[in-house]
Amino acid sequence: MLYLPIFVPLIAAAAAFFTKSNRVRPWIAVAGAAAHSAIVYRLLAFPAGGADLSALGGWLRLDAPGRIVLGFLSVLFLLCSTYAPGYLAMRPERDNRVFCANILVLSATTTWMVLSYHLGLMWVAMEATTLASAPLIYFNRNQRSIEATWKYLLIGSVGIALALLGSLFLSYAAIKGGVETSLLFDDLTRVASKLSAPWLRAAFVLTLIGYGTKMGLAPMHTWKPDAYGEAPGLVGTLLAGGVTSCAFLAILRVQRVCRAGVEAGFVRDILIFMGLFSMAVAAIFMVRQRDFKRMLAYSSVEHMGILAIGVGVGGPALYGALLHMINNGLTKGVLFLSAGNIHRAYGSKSTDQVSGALKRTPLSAALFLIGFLAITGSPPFGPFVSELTIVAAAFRRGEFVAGGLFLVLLAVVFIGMGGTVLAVVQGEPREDRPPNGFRDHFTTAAPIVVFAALVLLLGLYIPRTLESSLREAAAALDVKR
Amino acid sequence: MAEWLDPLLILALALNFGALGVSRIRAVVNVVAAQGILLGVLPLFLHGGIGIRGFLLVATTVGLKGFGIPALLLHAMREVEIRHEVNPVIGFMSSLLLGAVGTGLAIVFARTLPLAPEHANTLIVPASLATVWTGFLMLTLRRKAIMQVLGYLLLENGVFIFGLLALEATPFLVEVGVLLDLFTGVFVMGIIIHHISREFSSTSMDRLSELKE
Amino acid sequence: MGVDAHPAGWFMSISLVLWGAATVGLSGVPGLFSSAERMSGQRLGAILAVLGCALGTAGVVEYWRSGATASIVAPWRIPEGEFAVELDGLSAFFLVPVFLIPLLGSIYGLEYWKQTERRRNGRKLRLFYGISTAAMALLVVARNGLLFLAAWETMALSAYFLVTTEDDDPEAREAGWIYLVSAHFSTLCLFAMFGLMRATTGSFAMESIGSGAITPGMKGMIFALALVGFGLKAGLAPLHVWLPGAHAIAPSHVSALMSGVILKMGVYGFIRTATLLPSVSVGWGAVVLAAGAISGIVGVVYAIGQHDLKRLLAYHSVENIGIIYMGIGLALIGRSIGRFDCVVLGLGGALLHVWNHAIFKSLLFLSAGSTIRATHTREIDRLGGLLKATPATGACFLAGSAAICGLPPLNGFISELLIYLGLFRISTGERAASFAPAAAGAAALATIGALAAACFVKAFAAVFLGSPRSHEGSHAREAPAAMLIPMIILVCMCFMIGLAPVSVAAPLDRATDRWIGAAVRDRGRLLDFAPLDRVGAAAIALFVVASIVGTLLVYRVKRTASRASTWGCGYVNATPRMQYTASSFASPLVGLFARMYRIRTVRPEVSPVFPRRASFESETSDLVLDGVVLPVFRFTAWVFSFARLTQRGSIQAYLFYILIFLLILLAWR
Amino acid sequence: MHAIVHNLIHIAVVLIAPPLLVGVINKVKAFFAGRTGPPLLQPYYDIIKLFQKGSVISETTTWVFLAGPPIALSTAILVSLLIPAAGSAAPISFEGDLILAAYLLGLGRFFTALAAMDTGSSFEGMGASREVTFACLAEPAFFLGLATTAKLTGSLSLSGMFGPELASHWSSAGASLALVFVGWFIVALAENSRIPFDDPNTHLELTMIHEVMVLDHGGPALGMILYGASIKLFVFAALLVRLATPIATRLPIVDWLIFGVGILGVAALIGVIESATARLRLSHIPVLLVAACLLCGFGLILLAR
Repeated sequence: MLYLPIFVPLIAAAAAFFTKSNRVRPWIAVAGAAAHSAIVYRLLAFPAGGADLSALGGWLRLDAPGRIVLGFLSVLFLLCSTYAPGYLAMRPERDNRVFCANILVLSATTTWMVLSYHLGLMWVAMEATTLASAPLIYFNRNQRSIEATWKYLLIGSVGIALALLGSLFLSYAAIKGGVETSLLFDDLTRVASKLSAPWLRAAFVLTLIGYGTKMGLAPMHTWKPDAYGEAPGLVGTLLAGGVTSCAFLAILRVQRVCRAGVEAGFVRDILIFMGLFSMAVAAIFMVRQRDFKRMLAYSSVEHMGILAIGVGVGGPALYGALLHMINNGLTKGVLFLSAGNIHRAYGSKSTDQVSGALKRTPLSAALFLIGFLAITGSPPFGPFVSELTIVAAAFRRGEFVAGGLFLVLLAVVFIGMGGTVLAVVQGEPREDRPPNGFRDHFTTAAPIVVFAALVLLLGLYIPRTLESSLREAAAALDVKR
Repeated sequence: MAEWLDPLLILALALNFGALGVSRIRAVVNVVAAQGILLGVLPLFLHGGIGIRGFLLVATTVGLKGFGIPALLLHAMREVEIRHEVNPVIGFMSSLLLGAVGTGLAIVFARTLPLAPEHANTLIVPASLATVWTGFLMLTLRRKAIMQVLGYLLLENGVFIFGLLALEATPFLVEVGVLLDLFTGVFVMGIIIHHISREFSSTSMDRLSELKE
Repeated sequence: MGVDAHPAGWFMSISLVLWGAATVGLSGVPGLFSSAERMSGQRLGAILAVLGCALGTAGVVEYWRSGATASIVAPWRIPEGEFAVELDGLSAFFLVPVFLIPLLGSIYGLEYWKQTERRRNGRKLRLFYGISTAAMALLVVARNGLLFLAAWETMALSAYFLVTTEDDDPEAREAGWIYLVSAHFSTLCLFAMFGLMRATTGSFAMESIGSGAITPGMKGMIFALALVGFGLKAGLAPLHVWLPGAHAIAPSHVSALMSGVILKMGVYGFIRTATLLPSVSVGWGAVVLAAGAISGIVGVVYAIGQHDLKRLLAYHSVENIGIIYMGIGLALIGRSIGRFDCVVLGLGGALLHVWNHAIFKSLLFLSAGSTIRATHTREIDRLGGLLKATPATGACFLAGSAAICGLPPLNGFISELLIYLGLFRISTGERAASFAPAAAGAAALATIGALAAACFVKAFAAVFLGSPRSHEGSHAREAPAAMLIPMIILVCMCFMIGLAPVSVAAPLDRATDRWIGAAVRDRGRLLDFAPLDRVGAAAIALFVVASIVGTLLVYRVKRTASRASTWGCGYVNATPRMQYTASSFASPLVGLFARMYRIRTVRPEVSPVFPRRASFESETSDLVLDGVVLPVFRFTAWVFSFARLTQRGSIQAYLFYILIFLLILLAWR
Repeated sequence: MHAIVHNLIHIAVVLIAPPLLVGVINKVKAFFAGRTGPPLLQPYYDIIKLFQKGSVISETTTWVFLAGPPIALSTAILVSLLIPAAGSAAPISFEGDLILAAYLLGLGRFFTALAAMDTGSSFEGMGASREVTFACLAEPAFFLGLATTAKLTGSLSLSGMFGPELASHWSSAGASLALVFVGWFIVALAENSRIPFDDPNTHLELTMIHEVMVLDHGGPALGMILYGASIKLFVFAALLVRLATPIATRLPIVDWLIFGVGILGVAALIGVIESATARLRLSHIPVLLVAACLLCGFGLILLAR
């Protein structure tokens, strides 16, 4: 059963790859994503008698955090793929064979990544995810996009190589500690207290840097503005919502092992430091950012920082962090896709050229504005709830300085981001940027509206099943000491 | 056979310096390939025997690191007819000096690490750290895209050396997966280098800094 | 879960309030689906708004009638969220302006912001007008931190869209942006505040915190965050930076809503938080009192220097918020030293001033709006003599001016009187710690009153008296009935509270109940400490005497007077341009407070022979905004811009960062 | 019964006596100038004559112009009923009447200034501007003084604050009260447009304050203004007298005598000052008013020891 969500998208990818028609292919992607969602729904809605599903001798396993991420990923991929036909229809000159196939492959590798319950296997899946997403960034086939792809690939690969070193350190920590372990996460956590502390610590640092590179924590984030800036909005969403969530899941699993070892304070401090550092870097670069897609990339860096802080604080903040992962991903969907539409309509993504989007593409611009308000933590949208949960948890756990800095940085981010967003949506379109025929269309707007509706929903009402799964996942990741 | 381990690792270290010191890209590729083959056979010299699984692994490693990947890179070079000089950011002597300092520090640092007794006297950890360091040097001090791929390979080699320590704990499937990923990664990088040279008519990274703040 | 505190149904006070809020919240929606070219959507919206506000007011009246605190608690499926609402005396008190001003504003908008004339933004304005009203109604009844924050931010954001109604105007965008940033800062302060309260009490429920349950440090932090967070929204100087621009640029009935009601939500939040916290030390009370006094003086001093009618009014909001905070500070001092008469008077005065300010400031903004509609300018020095062309508007503005200056027999006097009484009462006490701030507060309040009077003499005189100074001013026409009726209603309210102040005593006592507690309540109610009956009688006496004397004069003059031009001290060729301008009028006061402004003057060079046409300009800018906040922000952005040097596109550098960071973290202990 | 008689006397005095004060001042000034001066009752003659005259009204003006004088007069009358005169309480007295008194005067000032502005003349605008400016500085001094007496007597009504209770404090807090007296005297001079603040007799409109505001008023309106101004002067004089001699004997007649002598004394003092000093430069006026604030403030601080 667990193989299905991996292989079905792969089969669909093959089908897309061998389809001749540029028009039909996107619909195969939609079908693949729908099938994937159906399978995931089946997996989540009908759990096998309460126990986690597992396969391959426990190497593949759908645990509580995995269920959250997997469910979220399937929604993300489904919505993004429904955006694809409308988007690709506007780019008839481009061959979308690789694009459509790779979206499906990415869906498969991210699923694989989520299901991997073995330290090594997870690494392999993560690297596969990197490789699957690289061609997507190169969709535009110009100098800028190739530069972005190159940077994405090289920095990501170097980072992930460090994560491999970290994983090896972790296994060596077991050897040094004199314990036999299978490198399955449960086993590792069980024997964590016996692991050699210095190796465990180094392992944590390396895996954090490694998966942090994929997540986009500063200062490993440098590929992000380039990749997100040059990739189509659709790909930006998948990267900022999907791939980062996978990397986040990896960090969640590793930190649990390290926390269960002797280094809870160490893990907490480093994660909070990284989180705050990422937020600060993002904030600094967002101020007076002219390129609104790069700005979104920095926003992603910021939110990865928030996730890191949430995990660092631990306890009740874990719940907030998991919820925030979902909120951030969905809101990024709103932002990247609407920004993509605005980019299309103006042929530019710089505020020097773009203004008055509310007049040119009213729906996309309004959604962009809503996305901005949501992502900066304004009620009544989802991120508000999760951010407040994290802050409150930080205060509860006595992290007053971190909580305070968190809020200060949120304020700076708001100023930085707001300046750019408002410059884009308000005012009058420039005379020298005449309308190029792109208008809001049902196929390119409807998925964004759904994203926005979900973001609003999560700010007003969290379904009982989601709530209980989140609690379960937070409990599974938390380490009671 | 374990007594051969340290000399071989010293050889690997020497190859690191070779990679930093030679000026033609083709030569660097060959150095890295040689190191790949060397590392590929290292498991044979570990404490205790390795089973059939180990032989398979050795074969795959040698095949990919020693022949597959270098062939890919050389193919990419031929395709794009790039100029064959390394074109470093800082001079070869300085690179070598940095590499030497790093290697020395790695040896000193490795002494302070809490190693299991059976590993305490081998060069595995220092060699691993030094190779990772060399990889980073290549990545940050060389201009050509292909040199960075080679740097990445060196980095990966360093990780691989460390993997020797944890070989028994690492499942075969993972090892193969890692190698496959590496190969695919380099394959994709090769394709991109191809596109870079087509778009920019050079693979020097100086041209690849359009995207910036 | 889901249990009503009282056996009640749809007609329970709190339900009525919620229904009213929902109705008014949706009042802008029909407009979205009706033609932008026709009035039908706006008419339907106005009907819904009036209906909703009436329902809400009915809920408040029902609460006052029954006297029973009503609450609804329902599950709300977000973490630690709960749909907990309650209608108590304090909430009911604040609900009155929340429902009153939008009701009048919607009617006013029928003519002032006609859909047929404002096709581009009329629908947007009405949508957010309704939403912000509903959010405020929810805000004051919310009893869960998350619900409170959600309502708070909904209000703040809809207010942003209201400020930027005309978003093609760069000035509106600028003002809106400053507002939005301030609002967000305020929300973040509240995040921290509720986070700390959550850490103390273990839930987001807004319940009283026992004095044993909180450490003094925590209490101080929460209090400070409340002061800053809510102060930002209320526009307490020096946190007022957003206020003048936003109020000036918004459509006038929006300015009325913002100044009259939205600011008060900051006041409400602060009072509510202070209600939840156990008594704070005298020092905090003194800080609030001082903050209020400073805000009052800063506000009015800046108001005097303004050339823009609506900016002038906006700065007066800063002033009046200062007066309100003085009352709150007084009450805090009273509570911490056990002087409950001062709590009754201080809080009572502050709350009554909340009503009063809502009434007269809305009145002023609405009449300023009809002036602007008639003349198409906000420049005071371009206006003049409008009382002849627009007598009703002028009379309304005059009534508002007298009220805002705290002059009897109007409502502003009553609330200031209560605060004065409290200040004097405390200053007659023994404790030096409370005596000194109270006495200084009384003197400050007196100064504020005199300065406000000066300012409104300037404003009213320059706009409505004398002769028109420009072409725009001389072609004005009186506002239509839909605009005048709301203004006249507000004027009546000014007089009602001023002449019969006893009528507000009961709602005020209900509102201060929570602070005082039943045990102490028996010691006295507002009427026991404030002779409102006598004051009312005196006001009526004044009314009567003035009417008699006035009639006498008019009777004499009517028979004998002849008309001529103004005596020019011998000069006979005076033109309207030679009238004393508002700027000249204000100049002695501006000179006195010159250090508080940044004054920019452009002096003409006058050549001795054959002087050419020359002009003199002077402009006062806000020391806090233009002198501190904006430069600091610009400087920070400039410093930040250096960080960009680290990201110049070199992948080698990027990989180097990773290496460095790796080494740092590995060395981490 | 006693109270009613007292109140009737009070009302009669405050309505009839004020113009006499102006007469006394003028007489004192004339004495110092070595002139005979106008008769003591000249202000009465002026006011009566003005009430009988017709008036010329500017075409620029509106009803506000006509509203000024009656409101100024009626507020002054109302205030005069709030202040204690002789030993007993004022006809209207309640807790907080001091604030009502101050704000009633403010109301009168507000409308006088508006009426001035209604003419559209620069001169009257200047006067109005100065009037409201200086009021801003006089007001805090007035309130600080009030706070001092309130603190001493523990009462919040003028009748209580300036009642017999205050007398006992002259021995214990005499310095404070003396400071307040001096401060208030300055305020009284400023509020009533006396030298050194304003010279009612000058002929340069540019340098005047109060008089220039009423340039355009004539006939009954001017009469009302003059009458109101004299009542205001009386009010301030009464407060000063009660501050200095807050005594109440058992004999009302004695009380009234003391009060009358006191009032005349204040008027004479003003006359002396007007004769002995010159008008200040306009730019120096704020300094003097701030000094008055400081005096009253020191008076208050002395109590806080």
